[in-house]
Amino acid sequence: MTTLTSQVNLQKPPRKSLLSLLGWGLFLVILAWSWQGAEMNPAQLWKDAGNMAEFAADFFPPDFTDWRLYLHEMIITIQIAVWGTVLAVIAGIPLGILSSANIVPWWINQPVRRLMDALRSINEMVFAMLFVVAVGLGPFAGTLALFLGTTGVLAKLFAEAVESIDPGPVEGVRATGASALQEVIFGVIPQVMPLWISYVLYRFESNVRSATVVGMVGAGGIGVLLWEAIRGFQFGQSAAILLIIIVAVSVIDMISQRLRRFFI
Amino acid sequence: MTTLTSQVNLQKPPRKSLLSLLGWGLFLVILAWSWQGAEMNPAQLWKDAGNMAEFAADFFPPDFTDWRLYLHEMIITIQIAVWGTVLAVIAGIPLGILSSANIVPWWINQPVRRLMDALRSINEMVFAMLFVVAVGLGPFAGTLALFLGTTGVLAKLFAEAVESIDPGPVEGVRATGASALQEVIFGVIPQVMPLWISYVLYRFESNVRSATVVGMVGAGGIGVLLWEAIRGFQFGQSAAILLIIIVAVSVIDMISQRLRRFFI
Amino acid sequence: QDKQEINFGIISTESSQNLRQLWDPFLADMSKKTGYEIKAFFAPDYAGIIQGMRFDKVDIAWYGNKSAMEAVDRANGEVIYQTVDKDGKPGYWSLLIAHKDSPINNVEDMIKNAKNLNFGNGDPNSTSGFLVPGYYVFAQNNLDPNKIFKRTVNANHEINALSVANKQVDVATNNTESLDRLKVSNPEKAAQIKEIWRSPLIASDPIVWRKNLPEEVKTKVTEFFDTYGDKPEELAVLNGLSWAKFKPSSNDQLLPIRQLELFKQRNQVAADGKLSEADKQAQLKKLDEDLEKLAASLKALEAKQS
Amino acid sequence: MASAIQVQNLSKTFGSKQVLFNMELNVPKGAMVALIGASGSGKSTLLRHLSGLASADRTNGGTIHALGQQIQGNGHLSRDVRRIRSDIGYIFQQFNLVGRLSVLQNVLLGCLGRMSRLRGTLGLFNAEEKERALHALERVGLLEHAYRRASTLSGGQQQRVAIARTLCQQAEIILADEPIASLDPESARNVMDALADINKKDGKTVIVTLHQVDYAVKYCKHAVALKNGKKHFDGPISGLTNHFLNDLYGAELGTSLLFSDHQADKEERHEPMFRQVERKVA
Amino acid sequence: MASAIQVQNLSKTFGSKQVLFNMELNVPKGAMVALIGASGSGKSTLLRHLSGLASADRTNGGTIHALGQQIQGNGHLSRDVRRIRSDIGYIFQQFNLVGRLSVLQNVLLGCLGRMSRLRGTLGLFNAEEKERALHALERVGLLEHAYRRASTLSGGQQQRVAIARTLCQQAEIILADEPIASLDPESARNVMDALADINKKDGKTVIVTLHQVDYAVKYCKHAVALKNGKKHFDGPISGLTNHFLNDLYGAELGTSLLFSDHQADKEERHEPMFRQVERKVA
Ligand SMILES: Nc1ncnc2c1ncn2[C@@H]1O[C@H](COP(=O)(O)OP(=O)(O)OP(=O)(O)O)[C@@H](O)[C@H]1O
Ligand SMILES: Nc1ncnc2c1ncn2[C@@H]1O[C@H](COP(=O)(O)OP(=O)(O)OP(=O)(O)O)[C@@H](O)[C@H]1O
Ligand SMILES: [Mg+2]
Ligand SMILES: [Mg+2]
Repeated sequence: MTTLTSQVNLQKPPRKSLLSLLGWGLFLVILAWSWQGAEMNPAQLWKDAGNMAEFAADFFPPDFTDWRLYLHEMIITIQIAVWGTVLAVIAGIPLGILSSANIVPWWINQPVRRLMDALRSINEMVFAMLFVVAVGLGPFAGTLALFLGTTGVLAKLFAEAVESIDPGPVEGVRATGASALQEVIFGVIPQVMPLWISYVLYRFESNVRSATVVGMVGAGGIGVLLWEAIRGFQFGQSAAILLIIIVAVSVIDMISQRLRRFFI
Repeated sequence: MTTLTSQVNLQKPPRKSLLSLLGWGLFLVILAWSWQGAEMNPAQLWKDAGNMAEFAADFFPPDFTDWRLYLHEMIITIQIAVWGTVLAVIAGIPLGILSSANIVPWWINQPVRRLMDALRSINEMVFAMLFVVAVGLGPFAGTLALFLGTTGVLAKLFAEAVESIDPGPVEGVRATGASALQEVIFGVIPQVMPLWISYVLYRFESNVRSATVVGMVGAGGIGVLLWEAIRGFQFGQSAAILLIIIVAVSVIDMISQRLRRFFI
Repeated sequence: QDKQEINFGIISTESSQNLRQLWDPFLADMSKKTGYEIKAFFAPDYAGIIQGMRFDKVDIAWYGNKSAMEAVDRANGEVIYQTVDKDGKPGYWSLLIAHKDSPINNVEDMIKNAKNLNFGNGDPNSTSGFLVPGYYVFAQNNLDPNKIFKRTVNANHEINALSVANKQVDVATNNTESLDRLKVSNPEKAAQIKEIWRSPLIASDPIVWRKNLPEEVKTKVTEFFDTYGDKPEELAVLNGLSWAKFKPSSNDQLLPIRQLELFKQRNQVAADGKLSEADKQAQLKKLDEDLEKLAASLKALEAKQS
Repeated sequence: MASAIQVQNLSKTFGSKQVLFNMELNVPKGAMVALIGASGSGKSTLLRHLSGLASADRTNGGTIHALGQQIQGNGHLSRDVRRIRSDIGYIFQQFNLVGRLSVLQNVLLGCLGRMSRLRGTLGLFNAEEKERALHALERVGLLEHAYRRASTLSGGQQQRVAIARTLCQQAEIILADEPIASLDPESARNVMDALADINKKDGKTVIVTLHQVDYAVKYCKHAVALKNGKKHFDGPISGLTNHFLNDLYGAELGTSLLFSDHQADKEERHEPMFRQVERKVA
Repeated sequence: MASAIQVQNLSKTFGSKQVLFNMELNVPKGAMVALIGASGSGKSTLLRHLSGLASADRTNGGTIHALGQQIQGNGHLSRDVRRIRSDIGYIFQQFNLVGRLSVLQNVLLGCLGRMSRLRGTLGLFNAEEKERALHALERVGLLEHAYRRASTLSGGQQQRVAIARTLCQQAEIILADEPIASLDPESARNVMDALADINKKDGKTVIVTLHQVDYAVKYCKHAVALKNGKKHFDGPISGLTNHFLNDLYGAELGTSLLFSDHQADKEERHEPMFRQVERKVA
């Protein structure tokens, strides 16, 4: 093989590699600094691993005596999560698109993103109390609190899916003279559909599995039962409840996979 | 314009549209059924909206007297979240790839997915206690509990990003005779990078903002402070803490946007 | 081996919160006087602390009555001291509250109108929000709060108080400490609330250690609790936590709570439709025996004290 | 003759790399122009600017008019660029289909610019529009695939769907970026015939980039050649001599880049039916 | 002569649509074969099977051997298909570059099959491999773009990167799916020259699908034509008469699909240097 005949400048742009080197350095420093704060001490973990086994053994055998109650509360949680999630999807789609840097100009997407940040940051407890004073204790207040928190999360995830689409098809739609909204509906949405579905079902699932906020406002739900079982040191019952939740989550996960395959 | 000259069968495959009709019907039934369970009553929301305004007014003005403490706890939470998330990413990448239906056969991805479902389903409180008995109370136990829960979430989200990639580049790599692992590293990872980054930072953010599990094992953290402030009806302080969390989340969100732009 | 540090678990209890600004000077003094490094863990919930104590990861803890009972039963703990209110109150009380404009003024009114009332019950694990009113108001009148009211919901003290003030529920459980906090931070809301029932006294919070602490540690810790508060600056620290000097106590402090717990269990068994009659009778018999034993020891205790 | 496309002093820079230099272009209404040039010479970039999909440099970026209306000036798109776009059909080099929609839906998207906002947004296409789309599909020979997902088509089939979408759009101007790159000779001939047809019969203006100069010679009367982002040639197709092409594409002299070389080298034999399009006066 | 590719009774069905029917093919080592056929006739699908990127039907799916080793049989890929693939370069119709990697990294991926597993997995390419990649880039005229992100290249540039990747792979067999579709005539000539060159000088086997029959005629001695998923022709290039092509692509008779028609119709004038490749005995 001969040497290269053309004499072109082949230096890799140094700016980028220097920047990324700096970035990694900073990251390592943060890691080391956090090692202190988190009091990391992996050796401990092995030393007393026996305790863990002993503690975990308390969870067996699961105690299904009250399974009827668990199932009932599971269903209530699911019902509340359904509406909390559906409302959040309805609000999250437009808000997500308005937070996407590749669809709207920065003076729209930045304020909307900050608003979504706030929705996510504000503790569900606060939202729950806010709605309790308006609609009273009960599932409805829990649903509304779930709705606001979930909207913040979905809008963010939706937006980041939109930001990583292939711009080609959108341009294809744009070139026909379509309006901005039409570009989104025909060029963006079909591309992000599978991801969006997985986000929605992920949030639905996480609403189903914890939904502590729902318990706080007196709506019951499986999360509260679990919490009480744990606090009451009823580990056999806790294990039973956990198994029910695991089954519910697995079913939702499998539905999610099916649904997405339908759209991919 | 003339009528079509070719006589081809133009019937839309009826199976699919019927299926989707059925699906929508089912969905509506679920919505209606859940309406009962969630005791939805939107009218109420308007009726007593005044209460909400009144309650919200309690949060003003925010009371920043103890801001030093808040900041300190915020930093501790961030440090714990850093390690909880980093460990989860390290475990989540291989597990996520092993849960991707388009990369590994079903008899690998299904068991792994179920395992991840279990990790997500099991309450963080349970994990926290599991680790407390081994490593004692404190941030380390919280970090480990966060790690397991976050791994379950990240593996799922990672997998669903992988499942929606463009298969072209992967085939491009495959055709060079690359091994399966090399296909993933050079064909899959570059494509999913922006999404993965957004997931990691999303989970980091949500670990920072709540991290209740961290509080439960006595590691402190901003979540506990907020909880105590709300329980003490110290709404001015709650507002101050919330503002600090909002700022932290917004900063993380902006970093997330930058980082992803670097990779898109 | 030599113990260098003491792990001190602090949880929010029914009657107080774990505001760490107030704890810091106390912990510093404790470290100075015992010579051990005190590692404090503030947790919003007791489950983790109790498991920690069970596996020797927590040495001393400040609990509420209910959680202290769990620690004694499950984590090899022992009640050694009791906090004392700085104003001399011997403990706190469980309450039923209603809106000040409500026609309901006492328990009889409430029971009479129960069909039309929304009731805000407490968290089922709460002593003052659930256990105490459940025993004195409902169980002793042979009533089931889940059945007699138009609607019953469970929430924590804070949400219950606000709901009553906003007329979202008609009657709710609460306790004196939570209501006092509301009076300080939000007097207008607190002014909307009236008390319609007050429970017998609930003892103030116990301090618990694990029984298998080395003797040397036990000695030093006892010495500290015995003497702390003798000096005015120490008393000031305790006052900051709303306390006066500690008072020695023992597991016996928990007997009334045990009684309530057992009674609750008895009601549950009696109401359980799934148990066979024979099983039920056997269990009830056992519970009744336990209750009797408890009552006897309580009697003995009162006799000793008086 | 009225201008369909008028470009004045267009410059475009990506990062630090300028790819279009003070481009001037004037395409009269009803013309059929071949845009040729080596790979990377800026053909696609130029077309993208014509339809307002890319905007020029902010300083000295030049202006572009289509059908007498301004599309962009100095890097700023006009307010009503979307309306003007419905009169400019665009066939993308990479097809730019929406892979998850059916073939028919992709073609129907071509109607969006010409229907009421609301109806378009809801995707309620009427019978006439569906008929139009099916006709367009028939014209490119894909009627039987109307209900397949666009992403499962072969390369050439996808390209033809993109063409059908543009046909369905019934635009005044058609910008075609290598519309026959992935087509077999017969499909290529069909597509070029179709473009020539709507150019001749319906009087639409067509600008088509072509790598196969033979097709340019066969179908276009006018050619514009780009080289390194600058206009290198703008005149009757007969100007594309073998010598010129070798220069344009940077081949060694003497190489024949035309298969129909018996034609290109004997431009004097061309019939005068090649309408001479006036060259733009800068 | 030894076979480079041997296909026996290959059938492929997508859903309910069969696109390859009992295909038989035998390509001797060192041949340069043009694969032609109308859009949708199954060319890409056939190539994908040759390199084991697609697997045939499970029943009666046939077998494929490359360089004497079995790639797949009855829809099951061989265990060591990955190893064999490193000897089969593939240029995809849609390029299939990894858009977020740099041009050079994309080309270096071609080395993966020939380096130690570990080194490849970690992406530690050595100086010699880098040199090889740069040479490949130079050969396709993209050296100066080595460090740009692949996704920002123009269509033709991307296609050339894909070609460079295959050059870098130094495979025994090269499957090129329309490698010149998006290229200007000079680049196309360069690429075809390069393919012809490694075919002639290095004795590599080349199978190239081409829509521009002119190039097939100019560069290949042998042609295989597909029609509707069946082999329609397999013989010396001289068999591609205008009449045959019209039949193959379904054009009306009398249409000239070749620009170099003065050649194709006079096959008797072809020199006997077109090596006659024995046709596969089924
Ligand atoms: N994944 C798929 N699912 C369904 N049908 C497919 C799929 N891939 C290809 N086909 C169909 O198989 C047939 C052959 O496709 P193929 O891509 O091999 O054609 P081709 O000869 O390469 O065409 P072109 O010249 O247009 O690239 C086409 O009708 C195509 O629509
Ligand atoms: N987004 C971009 N960022 C940076 N450079 C770009 C970008 N798009 C195009 N270029 C560069 O601009 C130049 C012109 O590209 P363009 O796509 O217009 O070429 P072309 O003439 O259409 O080539 P081809 O015939 O290969 O399609 C090329 O050098 C290309 O690499
Ligand atoms: Mg181009
Ligand atoms: Mg093909």
